[in-house]
Formats: sequence, structure tokens, C-alpha cells
Amino acid sequence: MELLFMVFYGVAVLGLLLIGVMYAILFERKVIGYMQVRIGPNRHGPWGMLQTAADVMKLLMKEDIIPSRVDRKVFIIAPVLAFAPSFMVLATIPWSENLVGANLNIGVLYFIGISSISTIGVLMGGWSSNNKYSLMGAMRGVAQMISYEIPLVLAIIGVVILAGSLNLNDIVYAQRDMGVWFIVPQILGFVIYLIAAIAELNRSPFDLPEAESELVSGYHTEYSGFRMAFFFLAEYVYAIAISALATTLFLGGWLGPILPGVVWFFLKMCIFMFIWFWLRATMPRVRVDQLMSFGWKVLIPLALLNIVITAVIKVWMG
Amino acid sequence: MIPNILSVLVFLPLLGALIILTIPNEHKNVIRSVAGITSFVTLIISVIVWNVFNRSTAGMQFAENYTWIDLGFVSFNYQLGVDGLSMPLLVLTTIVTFLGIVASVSIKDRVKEYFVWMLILLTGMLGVFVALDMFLFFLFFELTLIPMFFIIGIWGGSQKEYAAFKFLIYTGLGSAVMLIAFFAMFYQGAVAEEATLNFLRLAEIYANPANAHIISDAFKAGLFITLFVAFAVKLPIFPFHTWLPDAHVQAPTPASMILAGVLLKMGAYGLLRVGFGILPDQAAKFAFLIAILGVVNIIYGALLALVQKDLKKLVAYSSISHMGIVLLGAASFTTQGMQGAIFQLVSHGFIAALLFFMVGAIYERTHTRMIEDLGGLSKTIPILAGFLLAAAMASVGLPGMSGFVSELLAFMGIFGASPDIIPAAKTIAVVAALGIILTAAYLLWAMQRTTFGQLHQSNAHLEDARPIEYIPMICLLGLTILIGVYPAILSDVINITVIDIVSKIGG
Amino acid sequence: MTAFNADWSLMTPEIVLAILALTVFTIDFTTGIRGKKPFIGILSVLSLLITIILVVIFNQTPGSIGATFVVDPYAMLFKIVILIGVALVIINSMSYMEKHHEMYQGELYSLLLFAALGAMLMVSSADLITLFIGLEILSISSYCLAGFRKSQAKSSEAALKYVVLGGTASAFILYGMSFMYGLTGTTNLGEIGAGIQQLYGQYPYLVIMSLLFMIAGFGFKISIVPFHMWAPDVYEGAPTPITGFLATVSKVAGFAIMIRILAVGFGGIYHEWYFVIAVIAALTMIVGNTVALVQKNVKRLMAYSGIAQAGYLLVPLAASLSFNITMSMIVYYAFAYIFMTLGAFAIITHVTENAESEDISSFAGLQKRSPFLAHSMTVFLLSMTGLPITAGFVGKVYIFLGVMSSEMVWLAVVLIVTSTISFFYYFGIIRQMYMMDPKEDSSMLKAPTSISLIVTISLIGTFGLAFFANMLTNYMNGLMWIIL
Amino acid sequence: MDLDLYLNSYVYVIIFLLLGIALPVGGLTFGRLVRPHNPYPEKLVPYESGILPTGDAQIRFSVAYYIVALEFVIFDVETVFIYPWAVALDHLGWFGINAMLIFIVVLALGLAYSWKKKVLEWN
Amino acid sequence: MVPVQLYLALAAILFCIGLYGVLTRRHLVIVLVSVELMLNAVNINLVAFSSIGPFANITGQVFTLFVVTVAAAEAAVGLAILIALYRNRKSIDVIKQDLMRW
Repeated sequence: MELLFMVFYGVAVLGLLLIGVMYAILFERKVIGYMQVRIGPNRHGPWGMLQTAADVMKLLMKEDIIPSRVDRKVFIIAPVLAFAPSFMVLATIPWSENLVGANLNIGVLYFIGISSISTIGVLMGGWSSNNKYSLMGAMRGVAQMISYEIPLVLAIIGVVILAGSLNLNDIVYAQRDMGVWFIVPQILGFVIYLIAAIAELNRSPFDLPEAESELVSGYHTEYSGFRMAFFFLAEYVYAIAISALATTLFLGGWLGPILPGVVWFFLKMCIFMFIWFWLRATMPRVRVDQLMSFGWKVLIPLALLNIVITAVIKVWMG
Repeated sequence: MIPNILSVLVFLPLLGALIILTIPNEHKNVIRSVAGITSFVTLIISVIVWNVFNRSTAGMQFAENYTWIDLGFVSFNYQLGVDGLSMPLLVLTTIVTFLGIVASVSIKDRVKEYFVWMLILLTGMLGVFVALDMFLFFLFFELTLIPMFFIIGIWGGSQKEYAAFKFLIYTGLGSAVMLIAFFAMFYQGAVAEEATLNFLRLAEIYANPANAHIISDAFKAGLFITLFVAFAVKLPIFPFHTWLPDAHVQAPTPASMILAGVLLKMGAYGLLRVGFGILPDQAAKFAFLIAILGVVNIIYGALLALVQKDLKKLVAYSSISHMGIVLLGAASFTTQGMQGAIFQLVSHGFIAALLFFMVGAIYERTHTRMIEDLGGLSKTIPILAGFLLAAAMASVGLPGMSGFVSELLAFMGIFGASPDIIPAAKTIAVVAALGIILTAAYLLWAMQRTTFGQLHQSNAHLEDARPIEYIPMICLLGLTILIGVYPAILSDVINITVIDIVSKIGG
Repeated sequence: MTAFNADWSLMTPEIVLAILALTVFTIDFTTGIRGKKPFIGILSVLSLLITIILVVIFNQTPGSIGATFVVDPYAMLFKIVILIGVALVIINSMSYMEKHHEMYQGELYSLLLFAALGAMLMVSSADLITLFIGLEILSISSYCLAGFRKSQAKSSEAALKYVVLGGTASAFILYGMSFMYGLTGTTNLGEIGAGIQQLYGQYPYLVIMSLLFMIAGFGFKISIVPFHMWAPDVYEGAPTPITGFLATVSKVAGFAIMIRILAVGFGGIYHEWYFVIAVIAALTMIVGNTVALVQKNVKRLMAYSGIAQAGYLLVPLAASLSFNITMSMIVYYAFAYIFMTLGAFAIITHVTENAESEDISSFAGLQKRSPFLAHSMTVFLLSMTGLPITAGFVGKVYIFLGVMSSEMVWLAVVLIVTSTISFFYYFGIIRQMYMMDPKEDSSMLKAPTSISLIVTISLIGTFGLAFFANMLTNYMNGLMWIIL
Repeated sequence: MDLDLYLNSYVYVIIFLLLGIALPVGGLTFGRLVRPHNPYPEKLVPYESGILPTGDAQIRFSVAYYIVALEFVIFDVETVFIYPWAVALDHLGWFGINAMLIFIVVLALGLAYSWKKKVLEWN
Repeated sequence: MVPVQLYLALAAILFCIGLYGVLTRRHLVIVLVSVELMLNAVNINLVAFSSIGPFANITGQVFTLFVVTVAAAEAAVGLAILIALYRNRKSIDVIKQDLMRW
């Protein structure tokens, strides 16, 4: 019985997530459209609401081409490996006070650990394709993702210090008890997290791995049809997951007056999603050397500084 | 009397070596003189010690004892002393080494190094004869190894490296076995009574009947055999002798003199000091075997000498033969026999040194050591040939020379040996006497072919003895004759000690 | 938690060395990576000297920090050995660096300092975790050092072999440790030692397995037979001063801690393992000394010589002696070993660099080309052979004396016979130096100041330890070696 | 936290894992029913902007990638120590601050070193 | 509850696989990976003992953290050396690393 409920929870999250992704994509296209003073998708359904669904159907019916010289096994596993971890991390997100799947006492660690597996999916996809663009894209992607994973991870430590726990629920409670969301005491950490997250997601302005003008489509150049869709899906699911984590860590999770927690959570997540899209519409792409040196030379030292300051203040204040 | 005179004696050569190290290479004559003076002063001091030496006590004299390294459970002591056994050998060492250094004028190459090694060697040899602590004894024993290796290996003959390595490994293994025996002896002594490395103290412990239940006879027997093997290498005794001909033949003349004159004696000294001194009852038990080995040495050495074509090799084998007499005399366990053994050590020290010196001097002129290429030397270089002949006569045991006295004493000893110790002593003596005849045969034959006989064409124009060569020749021959004519000069030093050793088993 | 109120002053030498090492490292990389920087070397040597003084001052009174880091005479003496060794290695590297501009100087020195730090931690640790950390700081630094001549294939190959085998060895050690932890629930050596007998009664096989794994692992690190195969290759490929480092500091530190584990952790079941150690010691001596006979490359020869020396050092452990005597022997020999080996390596470095060949024949006629180096080398070789009047002689006689008074006379025989075998190859070098003519194109060899300095220090050490051995042995007699 | 809750949490994790795998597998299997399948050689050639590919595509890449990977390994693993410390900071107090300061200074020195050695430059 | 022996067996198997890999594989990267595998086998042991061993306590997990770190450092150094070697030799095949032979 309990198991049934668990499965149900999982399926529900998955279903909602798929819908969420669909509308996230639409949201992106609309936001960017409006920012560029155009309308964006508007043919399918009212206000273009069914545009993404149509895209999915299209991808589903596309021919599945596996080029002749690829490393077949790796090629097939790669999209799964990219998608599964980014979905798995959602298990531990506390959508609201009581709506949480895996209430892990090492939630943060779990999130970081599992999410970094998707890097391997990217690498496998690029390597197995036997295509120079794919390989280059994958290498760049991996280099970027691992470089920015460090500031991301270090930025979270500030929150952990303040909350004294790795449990995501406890972190939210800590914000409630403190009376202020961690974005305030951890503003430096938040900024680092935000920037690192964008790079981690390979999103503009750090979308070098998929720079169409240089690398066609990056590591999934050789993928077509539904396989490509899963890479695509993984990216958006990961974006949602990162937003969810940011919400929990910095914006007080489900906390908020009047409205139910889930709604607050959803709204806060939307802010993050909006920021991703906003940046994409406004920022030019950075150069690869700028990207790397920014991560290593600016973000990591800042993140370390943040840890020290936070810790000293925390102990000082008692 | 100088305090710590033995230490002064032992380390004076080392001081000389240090002085030589500071002299630039070019001043060869200065180096030679410093070495000569150092060894001469050492000789003088040893003679002083000899004179002051109290002839009427068996105990250790001029004793020094300091703790050197305290290991907690035992300490390595710096303990020196001389008795009637070591006293003659001490003087022998200084004399032969001094003469060896005089004879070293023939060394022209790498002079500085050579004399440094020589003086270190002298320190090592003196140390062996005065050390009363096992560790110290072993240290000096090993210390002689290194200079000799270098001297043979650098200044030796055509196969010097082979000879040097052979010497190194044989004697190294010998020392290894010795160390095993020493420490086994130490350990059992420690179990029985006291942890000590002192020879005298150990002798007491091993002699104490109260310890018999701990120090079993079987253990003692094993110990004695091990010790015997260890010193047999140096002595050398028949199956362990093969390094000797190579080393002696390849070594430069002074080194051969010292090798035959002193180094071999270290083996005999060790055997007498440790083997006979600490385990007299075992020595008595094995006396028969030792005597047999002595005879084997005499005969075997003589037979091999008989067939040698190389004069130096012949002398080398004669050394093996002569060391047999030492064994024979010691094994008899009579006062005369033991005296004979010590007499033989000293007398052979002088005679062998003289023989090697003569062979070296002749080789320097003729550039050959082959007996067949020599011949008729008395015609071109009468003085050298004469001394060679005299040396050979001394070696044969001509009456009036030291060889005669020692052989006589040794044979008297074996004749008088108690049948409990050596059964069939007379037979052994007769067989040994046969060996002496062989000695006479090969030496006289060799002399006949070299000094007399047909003059070899290439030897027609040779320079006779140089003034400096007279020093070693006359000294050594003189000493040989002195002991031969007036044996008491030696015997009154050794008597008490010999009686002491012999009394330990008789008692 | 005990770490809060512990007496951290006990750790002063380590802390200071860490700070100094970091300072050296910082100064190095802030002043540009390339280029000659002898002052970094001098600074490193000074750091080590300061640390030695601090060790002498602060480690006099025993104590421990939370039972994981102990300061006792055992640790103190080994620390001094290690620090002297590293200082000599650094001085040696300074002259080596003059000729090898492609190597980053400062990095080498700071790596050596970190290695020294690791070794110090290791010898002071009484806890498996601390021990492991120290071991790995040392090992990882050593891997880097072995491959320090990046442009040389041999060096890289040596380093890679070292990494792979060293890593495997670490895994072995850890695997053994994990069982000890599992069976006792603690990583503290003292607590393990207290319960080992009872534990052995309960799980004999697991305890023995754990022990064997650890012996195998440490055996790799200190290159004892049959875990020695890496040593010759790594020694040959590594830059020569580093070979000296591997042969001495690394090995001595490994020894120190292996003995601590065996004596403290497994002391209670001594009779179960001493024979294993005895057999290993015998094999090590035999293989090291016999294989060395056929070596033509000096560094390989020294590798096998080092293997043999490790065998000698194992002997006291196998002979069932009283703990104090065993410790005195090992510490004495460790001191002797570090001086004679590093002195020899300084000369080897200079000679092989000059000859641009590592063949034994590069020593030909050294006596003519540089009498000082030749004579000193002779002293070091004699010491390694165990001939008088050197520290090696006293040390070997000391060990021999000890083992003769144990039940294992056969081990003594092996020791002495293999030592005699070693005459051949040590004197082989002496033969080259004194009895061979120099190669035609070779000129006089002038020893630079740094080499002369090491050689002089080593000579003083080699002779001083022999003549004034009493100073050390008196100090060691009756020490409370290990506190827990 | 009691054991049940602890285990339940991991059941969630496993369910999510299975679902995460099931979706792509299911999707692709379902897709097979509806999508066309008629490969021909030209279609299976790797895409290189229309030019026929030459040489092996699994080329060696710049050493910079390796170095970044190495740097990552080092820094990522260091966080292993910072996390437990961060959680326990309440108990550790100033002792913990000091310990971590040392740790971070060493880490920062390492970073500064690689910076100076131009490991962080990308070219 | 899974008994501790099963974890130990798993660890032993992994350790053996790792050792086998070190001894037999020709590709140096795989050799390094095998070493890591051995270290991780140790980690399994430690964690298993730490949570369900006869004397379960937290020390084992602390130990594991250190082992992980050290393993990473070792891998980093190993790979760096591997790159240097590749530059010199153009090969990372174990069999071909034979400049020095005993």
C-alpha cells in the first residue's frame, strides 16, 4: 500500500514534470519572443499552448537514425544516462511541507552527487557519435560542467553552514526559524549559485557546447528523433531541478503567506526559469577562455571566501 | 713508561697515515720518509714494550680498558693488553712492516695512497694482536682486509684484481664465520654467567665447571670447529688455502712480505688466543685432527711447491707447508710443542718475508719469476743470490737458524705428546718429518736451478743489491740467525704464557 | 572530542614545517616557475633545520594528541633521521638542478618538504587513519618526484610504475586495515593492540589475513622481497637525487611505521608472525645481494643494495629480542643507513651526471679524477658492506649480535653470508674507482660545494656514528620507546 | 530519524530511478511502432556540414581538457571534507573555523599555484 | 537486513577484480581504474563495518572519506604522469613500457 503510494507519487511527479517541461519550453519561446518584440508560437492551440506537444509528436514520429560507425551500445545508453539522473534528483525536493518524496538526511549531497552523473551521459553521447562536432561539443560541455560544478557545490556550503543540516526540509525550516530567506545572508552564495547553475545547464550565455554556429548542435549532433528529445528533455528537467533546489536553498522553499506551499514553490521556481530565459534573450555568448577563467578565477575564490565569511559569522553569532 | 702505550703503538701508524694525506702527491720522497719514520717509531715503541714486558707473569700486561659503545645488554669495550703469546707477534709485525715499507722503494706509482694503506694495515695488524675484546678483535681483523685488498688490487701483478677479490671473499667469509662463532660464544656465556665480550672473562666462564650444564660439550665442540674453520682460512689450512698462492704471487713484494710474515700469523694467533685459550679442552679433543691437518698441510704444501715453475708460487706453497708445523706444534699440547708453534710463527714471519723480498728483488731485475728462466744468478748478482740461498737454508731449517729451533721444538713436542691427546703421535711425527725432507728437496732443487746452474743469457748483466736493499736483507737474516743461536731471547717471553695454556688441559 | 583540548604544542614541528613548506611553495610560484632559484633550496634546507631543532625541543617529553598522534622517542628519532635525510637530498638536488633547467626547481623542493611532512606525520601516528594520511602524503609526493624529469621517457615510465604499484600497495594496506577496523571497531593502534590476543582467539584467519595484507602493502613501500620488483625500475628512471630520497627517507619512514604497527598493533601475537618476517628478511637479503651482483647500472645496483639493506633492518624485528634492543638496533642502523646511502648518492649523482651515463664504468678511475670523491665513496661503500670502522660496521655487528642471541641462528648465518656476497658488488665499484683507468676524454672532476657539503656531512655521520656510537646508544638505552 | 523513514526515502530514490529509465526506454519502444525506418548509407554517414568525414572522429584533444579534469577531481573531492564540517560547525566552534581556515588556505594556495602556472588559461 | 558477510564478499570480489586488472590489463588507464576499484572495495568494507559490523561506529565512514580523497589524488597524479608518459612514448600500452628491464 505504501509502496503503491510511492509509485503513484513518482508517476505523478513524472507526469507533472513532462507537462512542466512542455510549458517551460513554450514559456521560453514566448518570453524570448516578446523580448524580441515578436509573438512566438501561436498556431497550435490557444496562445500556442499545444506547440510543444506537437513538437514532441513530431519527434516521436521521426526516423531513428543510428549512424553506421557509432559505438552503438554507448550511443543508445547515453540519452538515458543524461535523463535519468536529472529526474532522480527530483525525488528529494520538498515541494511543500508534507509533499516530499525521499526525505533524505543527506538531501543536498544526494542532489549534487546524482546530478553530476548526467555529465557522463553527455560525454558518452559525444564520444560514441563518432563525429568531430559531437566530440568537441561533448568535451567542451564536460569541461564546462565540471568546472562550474565546483562553485555550485561550494556556494551551497554557505547554506549548509547556516542550516546545519543537509536535509532539504531542515534547510527550509531553518529559514523559517531564522525569519529570513537565505538569499539575504547568502547573497554572495546565491549569485555564485545562479551563475554556476546557468553554466551547469549549458544555457546562454554559457551555451558553448551547443553553439550552433560553431558546433552544429554539440554533443547530440548525431542524435535524431526521440533520442534527441531525451537529451532535450534532460536539459529542461535539469533546469527545473536546479531551480527547485535554488528555491529550497535560497528562497525559503514552500514558505510564503496565504497561498499553499506548493504554489509558492512553483512561483519561486518560475522566477528562476524566467531568469534563465531572460538571460538567453539578452546576453551574448561568452568565449570559451573567458568561460573557463571566469569559473576558476572568480567564482571559486569567491565561493571559498563565502564559506569562510559565513562560517566565521555563524560561530561568532553563536 | 708511557701511559696507554699500546694505544699509542696501535694508532701511531694511523697518525702517520693522516700526515701523509696532507702531503701533496708530488713529494714522493717525503711521503716515503714519513711512512718509514712512522713505522720505525712504531718499531721502537714495540721494542720498548718488549723490553719492559714482565717475563715472569702469565697475565695481561699494559692493559687498557674503556667502555666504547654501551648497548645496554652488553658493551663493546676498548680493551687492550699483551701477554707472551701476542708480544712476539707484535714485534714481528712492526719489524716486518717497517722492512716492508723500506722495501717499498720499488713502488713508483700512486705512492701516497700506497703508504696510507700500508700504515692503516699496520694499525689493523697491531690491533688484532693487542685486542682483548671480541668486537675490537673483529674490527681490527676486518680492518686489515681493506688495505690488503687495495694493495694487491692496485699495485699487484698481472692478475691483481682476480687475486684481490679472491683474497677479499675468502678472508671475508672467514671473518663471517668467525663472527658467528664469537657471538655464539658470547651468547652462551651470557646465558651462563655474564654478558661479556672479553676474551679473558669468557675463558673463565667457559672454564667454570659450574656452567657445564648450560655450556654443553656439544656446543663447545661446534664452537671450536667453527672457530677453527674461521681461522683456517687465514692461516691457511689445507682445504681453505686456495686464495693464498694467488694473493701472494700477485701482491707486490712488500705486501707479500707482510702477507706471509704477519697476516697468516693472525689466523694462528686467533686460533691460539680464542680456540685454545677459551676452549682448551675442545682443542685437546680435536688435537689429533689438528695434528693430522698439520701434517697434511706440510706434505701437501711441500708437494705442490715441488712442482711449481714459478719461484714466488713455490715460496707461497712453502708458507702453507710451514704453517702446518705451527698446527702440529700447537696440537701436541706440550710446552715444547706450543713453544715450537710460536717460534715457528715468528721464525716463519722473518724467513718468509726475507724469501719474498729476495724473490721480489730478483724479479725486479730479471722480470721473470720462472725458475727455468733464472739460473746461475750467483754469477751475476752474487750478493742477492747469496741471501736467497741463506733464506732458503733458513727455511729448510738449517741448524743455527730460527727455522731449526722451531721445527725441533715442534717435533719434540709431538714426540712427547700425551697419547690421550694424540694417539700414534710418533707415526705422525715421522710422516711430518718426511714433509720436512720434501721441503729440503724442493728448496734445494730450486736453489740449485736458480742460484747455480747454467747462466741464462738474458740475466747476464744485472745490478746487484742496492744499499737500501741491504736493510731488509740483513735485518731479516740477522734476526733469523739471532733466534737460531740464542732462542732464549724469544722463549723467556713466551714461556710462562705457554705453560699457562698447556696447563689448562693438563690441569 | 579530544582534539579540542589536546596539547597541540606537541605538533609544533609538524605545524611549523607545514607552514614553512607552504611558504617555500608560495615564494616559489610567485617568483616565476622557471629559472634558477638556488635560494629556494637554501630556504628549504633552513626550514628543515628549524624543524629538526623544534623536534628536539618539543618532542622531548612524550605525549599524544587524542591517541592518534603520539610523540615518543621512537617517533622523535625517526623524525630526526627523516629530516636529515630530506635536507641532504635537497642539497644534493641543488647541484643536480644546475644542469637540468627543464625541471621546475622550486616545486621539487616543496614536494620534498611535503614528503618530509608526510613522513613525520606517519612516524608519529598511532591511528590507522593518521598513519594512512601520512603515508599517502609521502607516497604521492614521491610519485611526482619520481616522474620529475617530464621530458624523459624513463622518468615518466618509472613514475607510472611507481604510481600503479604504489597505489596497489596502498590498497593492500587499506584492505588489511579495514578488517582490523571491522573486527575491533577502532582504528587506534593501542586499542587494537590491547585486544589483539583475544581477537586472534576468535577470528584467527581474519587477523592473520589482515596482517598479511598489511605486510604485503608495506613490503611494497619498503621494497622487500617478494614485493621489490618495482624498485630497480623506479630507482633507475627517477632523477638521481630523488632515487636517493626513495632509497632512504621513503624506506626508513615506511619501516618506522611498519614496525610500529607490528609491534604495537600485533605485538600480542608476536609468535604468530615473527617467522614470516624472518623468512621475508632472509629472502630479501638473499635476493637483494645476489641480484645486485649482475647489475651494470649504478642506480639499479643501489636499488638492489637498498633491498638487501631493508633485509638487514628487518632482522631485529624477526629475532625475538626485547623491544628496547630491537628498537635501538633499528634506529641505529637507520641513522647509519641514511648517512652512508645519501653520501653515496650524492657522489653517484655527480659522477653519473658528469659522465652522462649510469653505467658502473662511469666510476672508472675516479681516484685519479677526484680523489676526495673516490675516497669518500669508498668509505660509504665500506659502510654499506659492513666493514670497519664505519657506522655500517657497528650497526651490522649490533644487529648480528642481537640475532645471534635469539633462536634464529640461521637468520644470522644468512645475514653474514649475504653480507659477504655483497663484497663483490660494492668492491666492484671500488675496483672501478681505483683499479681502472679513467675514460680517455674525461678530465678532472671538481665537486661543487653542495656535493662536498653532503659528502662531508655524511662522512662525519658515518665515522661519528661509529666512533661516538656510545652517545646514541647511551641515549637509547632504557628509553620508553613507545607510549600509548 | 527512524529506520523506516530512512529506508522509505531510498525506496523513493529507487522508484525515481526506475521511472527515469523507464520513460526513455518506454518512449523509444513506443516510438518504434510509429516511426519510419529506412536507412541507407548516405543517411548513416556522420554529419560534418555536408562534407564527407575524413579520418577518425575519435581524435585526441587538447591537454587542457585533461588538466581541467584533474583540477576538478581535486577540488571536488575537497568538498567531501567541507560538507561534514559545515554540518557540524555548531559543535566545532572556533576550533572548526581554524581547522577549516587552514584547509581552505591550502586549497586556495593550490588554486593560486595552478593560476600562476597558467593551468586555468584556455587556449 | 543484509548480513555484513555479503558486503565483505562483494568487497573481496571487487578487490580481486581490481588486482586482476592491475596485473593483466594492457591499457594503462584501465590499470589505474583497477587500482581505484581496489580502493573502492576497501571503502565498501569500511562502510559495511561502520554501519552493520560487530562494532559499528562512525570511524569507518571517516576513514572512507580519507580513502576517497587519497584515491582521487592518486588518480590525479597517475593520470598526469600518464599524460607525460604518452607525450614521451606515444603509447600507453603496458607491454611497451620496457625501457628498463630487470
